[in-house]
Amino acid sequence: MSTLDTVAHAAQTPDVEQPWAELGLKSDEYANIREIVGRRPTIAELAMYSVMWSEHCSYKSSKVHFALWGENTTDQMREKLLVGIGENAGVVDIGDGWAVTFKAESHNHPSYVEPYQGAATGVGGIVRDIMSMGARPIAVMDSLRFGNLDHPDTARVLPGVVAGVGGYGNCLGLPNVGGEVVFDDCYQGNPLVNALCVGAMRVEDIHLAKATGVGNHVVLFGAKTGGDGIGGVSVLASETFDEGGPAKRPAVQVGDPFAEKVLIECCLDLYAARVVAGIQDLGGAGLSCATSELASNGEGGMRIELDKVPLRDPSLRPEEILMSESQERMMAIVEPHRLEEFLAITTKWDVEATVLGEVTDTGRLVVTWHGEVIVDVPPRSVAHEGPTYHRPLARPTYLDVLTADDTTDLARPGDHDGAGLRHALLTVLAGPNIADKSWVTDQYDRYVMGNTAMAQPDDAGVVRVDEFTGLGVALATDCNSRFCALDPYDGAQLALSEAYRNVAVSGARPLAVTDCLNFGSPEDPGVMWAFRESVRALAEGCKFLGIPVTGGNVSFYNQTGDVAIHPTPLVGVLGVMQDVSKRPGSGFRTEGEHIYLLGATRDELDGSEWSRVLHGHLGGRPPQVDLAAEMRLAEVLVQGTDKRVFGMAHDLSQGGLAIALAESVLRHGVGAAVSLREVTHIWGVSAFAALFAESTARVLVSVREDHERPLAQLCAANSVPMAHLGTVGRPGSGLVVQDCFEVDLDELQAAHTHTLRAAFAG
Amino acid sequence: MRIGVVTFPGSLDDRDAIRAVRLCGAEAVSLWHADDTLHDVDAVILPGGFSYGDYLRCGAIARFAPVMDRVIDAATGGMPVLGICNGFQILCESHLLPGALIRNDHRLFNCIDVRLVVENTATPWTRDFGRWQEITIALKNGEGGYVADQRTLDMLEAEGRVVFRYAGSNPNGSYNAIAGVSNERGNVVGLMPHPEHCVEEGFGPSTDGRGFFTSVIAALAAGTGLEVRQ
Amino acid sequence: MGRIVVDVMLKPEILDPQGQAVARALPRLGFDHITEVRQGKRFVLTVDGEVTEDDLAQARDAAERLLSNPVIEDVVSVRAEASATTGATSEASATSGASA
Amino acid sequence: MGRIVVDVMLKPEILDPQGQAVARALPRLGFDHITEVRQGKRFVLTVDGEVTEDDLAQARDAAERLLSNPVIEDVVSVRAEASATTGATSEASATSGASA
Ligand SMILES: Nc1ncnc2c1ncn2[C@@H]1O[C@H](COP(=O)(O)OP(=O)(O)O)[C@@H](O)[C@H]1O
Ligand SMILES: [Mg+2]
Repeated sequence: MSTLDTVAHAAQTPDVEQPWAELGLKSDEYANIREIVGRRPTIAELAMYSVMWSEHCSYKSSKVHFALWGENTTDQMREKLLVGIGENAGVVDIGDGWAVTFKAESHNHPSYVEPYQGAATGVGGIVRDIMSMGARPIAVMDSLRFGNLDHPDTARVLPGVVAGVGGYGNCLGLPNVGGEVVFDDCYQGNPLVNALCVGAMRVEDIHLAKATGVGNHVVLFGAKTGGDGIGGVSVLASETFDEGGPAKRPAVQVGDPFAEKVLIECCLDLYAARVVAGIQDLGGAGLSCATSELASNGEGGMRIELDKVPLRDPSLRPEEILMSESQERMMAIVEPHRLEEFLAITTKWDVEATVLGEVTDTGRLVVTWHGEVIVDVPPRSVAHEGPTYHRPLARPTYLDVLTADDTTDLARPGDHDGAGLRHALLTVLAGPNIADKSWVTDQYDRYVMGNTAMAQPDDAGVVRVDEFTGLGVALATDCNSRFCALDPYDGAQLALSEAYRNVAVSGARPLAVTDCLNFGSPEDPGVMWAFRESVRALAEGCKFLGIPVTGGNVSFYNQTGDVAIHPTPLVGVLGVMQDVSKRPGSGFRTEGEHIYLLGATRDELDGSEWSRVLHGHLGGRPPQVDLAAEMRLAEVLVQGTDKRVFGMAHDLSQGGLAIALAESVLRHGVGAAVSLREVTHIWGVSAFAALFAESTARVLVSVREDHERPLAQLCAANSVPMAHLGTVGRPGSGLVVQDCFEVDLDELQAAHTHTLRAAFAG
Repeated sequence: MRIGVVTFPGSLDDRDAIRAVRLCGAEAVSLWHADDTLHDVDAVILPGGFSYGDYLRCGAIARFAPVMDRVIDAATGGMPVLGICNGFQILCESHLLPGALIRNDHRLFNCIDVRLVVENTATPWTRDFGRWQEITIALKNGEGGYVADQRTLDMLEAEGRVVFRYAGSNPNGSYNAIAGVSNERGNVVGLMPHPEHCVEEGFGPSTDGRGFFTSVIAALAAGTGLEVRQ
Repeated sequence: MGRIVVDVMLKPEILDPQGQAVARALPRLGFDHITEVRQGKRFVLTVDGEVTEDDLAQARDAAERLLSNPVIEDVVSVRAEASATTGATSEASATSGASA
Repeated sequence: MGRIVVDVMLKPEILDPQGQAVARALPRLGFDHITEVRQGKRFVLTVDGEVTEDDLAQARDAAERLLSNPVIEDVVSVRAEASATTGATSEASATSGASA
């Protein structure tokens, strides 16, 4: 038997030593908690504050910089924003009464410890965020970053992560419509698993995480609560005077996608029946988070009988129940006269639902355990008034050295060195970051729901929202962290540019942004400076583009020893399209179509894929950011798609024109014959730079002969430069770069597909 | 013409199957796993997905759903029944179709477009195809390897009950490259690939899947398989 | 609380891709004695109180009807667990140093 | 030919959705004695000749390193199979009437 640390007991025993440091609290934070509660906290209160005030839940290091989002959001940007930053996910209006919600989240560390379950529960968590807005989840994406392809740990982590993303998402019946797979030594020991989910709903169905209505029921429903994810807080067990010693608590959460699928359908039935007054998913910090956030956002008070929580493991102690991160659970606020209907629906889906307590207006979150009060705190102090740090920032001095070490001295093939250019193409094409990712993406169901108009390997995921009109959304996630390493401000804006361009090239008008900011330790002034630069860059970039940031996620401490990952501010852009069936797609299809390069090419090779793959080099300045050019280009792409001008359209990014051409040939096995003459002439660059420079705001398009004129007019009207490259070839033909080199389809294919299959097959 | 689509907990492609039925011109009727009636449908589709999470074995738990007793009765009586992917697995677990589906030989979930040869056009689900016609259909599963003992395989081959065979490379190690089979009478057909994902231009790899649904509508119109209307 | 263990294996003539994959990986890790691997399932069923003959009969029936598919699998064993009270751990220690 | 049987189960504190799904299905089939189900893996490893101590040591090592994931699973048993010659069937018949 053990003694229960009640509020009354805590008041009588002010001097008990408490393990605040082991729980990750600082001494002033602990003192602050004592002040808030007016005595020493109970064990359960301490547990709640410690998880809710952690970096992960409280954003204590990043919060001060988030003012930049608001400062850079104009009224015009707010127009389409139905729900902004601060809720579980932002919601945007896409017209015709439809709203979409989307958000990205990281599950980096858990995926390193247990790749399958870590990645699986990452998907599960972000899907619940989307569900909690009242939406039906309609697609997922995953952005993955690993260490060196040849490192044995990559062979341990990658297959598990991919199987986990697939295992969970496939079983939920959500099409996976895109993402990234990136290899870079900087992620060795700190792989990144960022998952994104998008959901759709009618505007009037938006739900919020608010506990309103005094006397309303607080209902926990879904899976039973186990000891998942609380391994780290086993320190508490020693504080509870337990005689048998702490039971074993797993540090990893295990997901049950089937339970989540049922929960999705159950929630949608509940929403349709209008029996939910407020709803919150249970994710990080479990019940601590759900109860305090709901109460804090609503009437301000709540009373919970914690002993009513259905348990999978009866040995769990109250503080453990409060912190458990067991998956597949939701919390709803239900009006008393709706409860019966609510429970009838959960019963239909065989989902366990339990009334835990009620909404109050006392301004206190009160938790009891078999009638005794173990928590009595102001919920805002737990959920929203955690500590805030102004961490020191400093631009690292090594950046000067890095900037100076540019690519001018690296050996480049000359204009007449066809063999050298050809070799460079095939080498870059086979490099792990450009190589075909189908070994990964074939493990994801992209067809389920029947609304996928575009997915891997095209530039963006495109899904239909309204079956009858064809209205839909496009989504892309991007970040080239090499550019961020060279310049975090420009790098973040380049990530934004690329995601924006990928959405536009699929024919959709960019509308809103989410992000997932992956960085090293916030206690390192260099990391913190890069973080600030990235947030500022995204906020200012979004303002320029006129598309708001609707939400996101921060992941710090992605570092080994004092070596941090490259700044990796993942950017997700969402666009809207009136008729998704008009999307052009990224590959050559029709022989004889004319191929054009839109946009300006400069001799920009620093940080490029060529410099990485052929020279193992990283230094210099990233390509020039030109958001105005991106906007003009997007206008051409959106209007051109609507008028069905394009046969295909594919954006240029890593590997430049050379890789865009090769990918467009490989997409459907239809070749092309091009000449670099116009490009080199107009832009005054070498054949090599024409092929491998990574200048932004460029896309490759093909048009039928009778569409050349409309294209030229569109480009002229929007001041988008165009250069004629050549024509689409026969099915089965390869790539011909006149006066330079030729590669047949088989050789292109072999170079492209071999790398990942060789590394992971068998 | 009423075609029922059963939803089990964990069914995923039920809404797609309903859409396919509708687009091809029949009335789609949602059937619930706990129903003990088939609501007067003329044919039944068991859709793809992960019924009961695919835990234990794919289809093993769904097979004991109350609605399956009605489906089994109806199938035995001659009603056209189509099992797609998880539905195929359920039909095998119910012993309405011979054999079983096991983990793909490469052990990975695989979402690819496959070519199939239609080898039997005498079933109500394939009569609109040409014999030996090659069609392209989406395949997506982790446990799609068709296995059966040699005697069963010989029987299926001899009786022409291999309805679909993978053309080109075998994507999952299925014995005899079998993608789909029928029961003896031909009214019950199961296959791993997903015709319901191949009915709309621009969504899915082809529109070859329409043939499944137009076939059964034609068969029902012609009076085939109406013997046991429930 | 009693426990019943049910072991199910794929029939010998059925392809076992998982077992094969394990077998292929073993030599790479330096395990060269093992020539073949088959992977099956092990179920641990808990019943209230001691395991009775009746419980075992029910378990056998469940093993045949639900836990295995006779087309591809054999139920190779249904038995009460040796030491029923403390569960998995006791079984581990009862056998020869599993966690070598 | 000798055989070694390796049993691997999820750690008791780890959620077992598979076992749970089976447990929920049992009452519907009329099996009401069984209160909980956990599902694990059973590997049968074949070695040339009789099973030696050395083989067992290798199997134990393989069980820890390859056949189980120590983050979520326990190796609950590694043992030579009772009657080594005829394999699965012999074990079945050695236990109480599996194919009732
Ligand atoms: N990098 C970011 N950019 C913009 N908004 C962010 C960012 N990180 C977090 N947010 C927002 O802050 C709020 C709290 O984040 P979080 O705790 O992750 O939400 P949740 O509780 O739903 O997991 C959310 O609205 C989220 O969108
Ligand atoms: Mg949330």
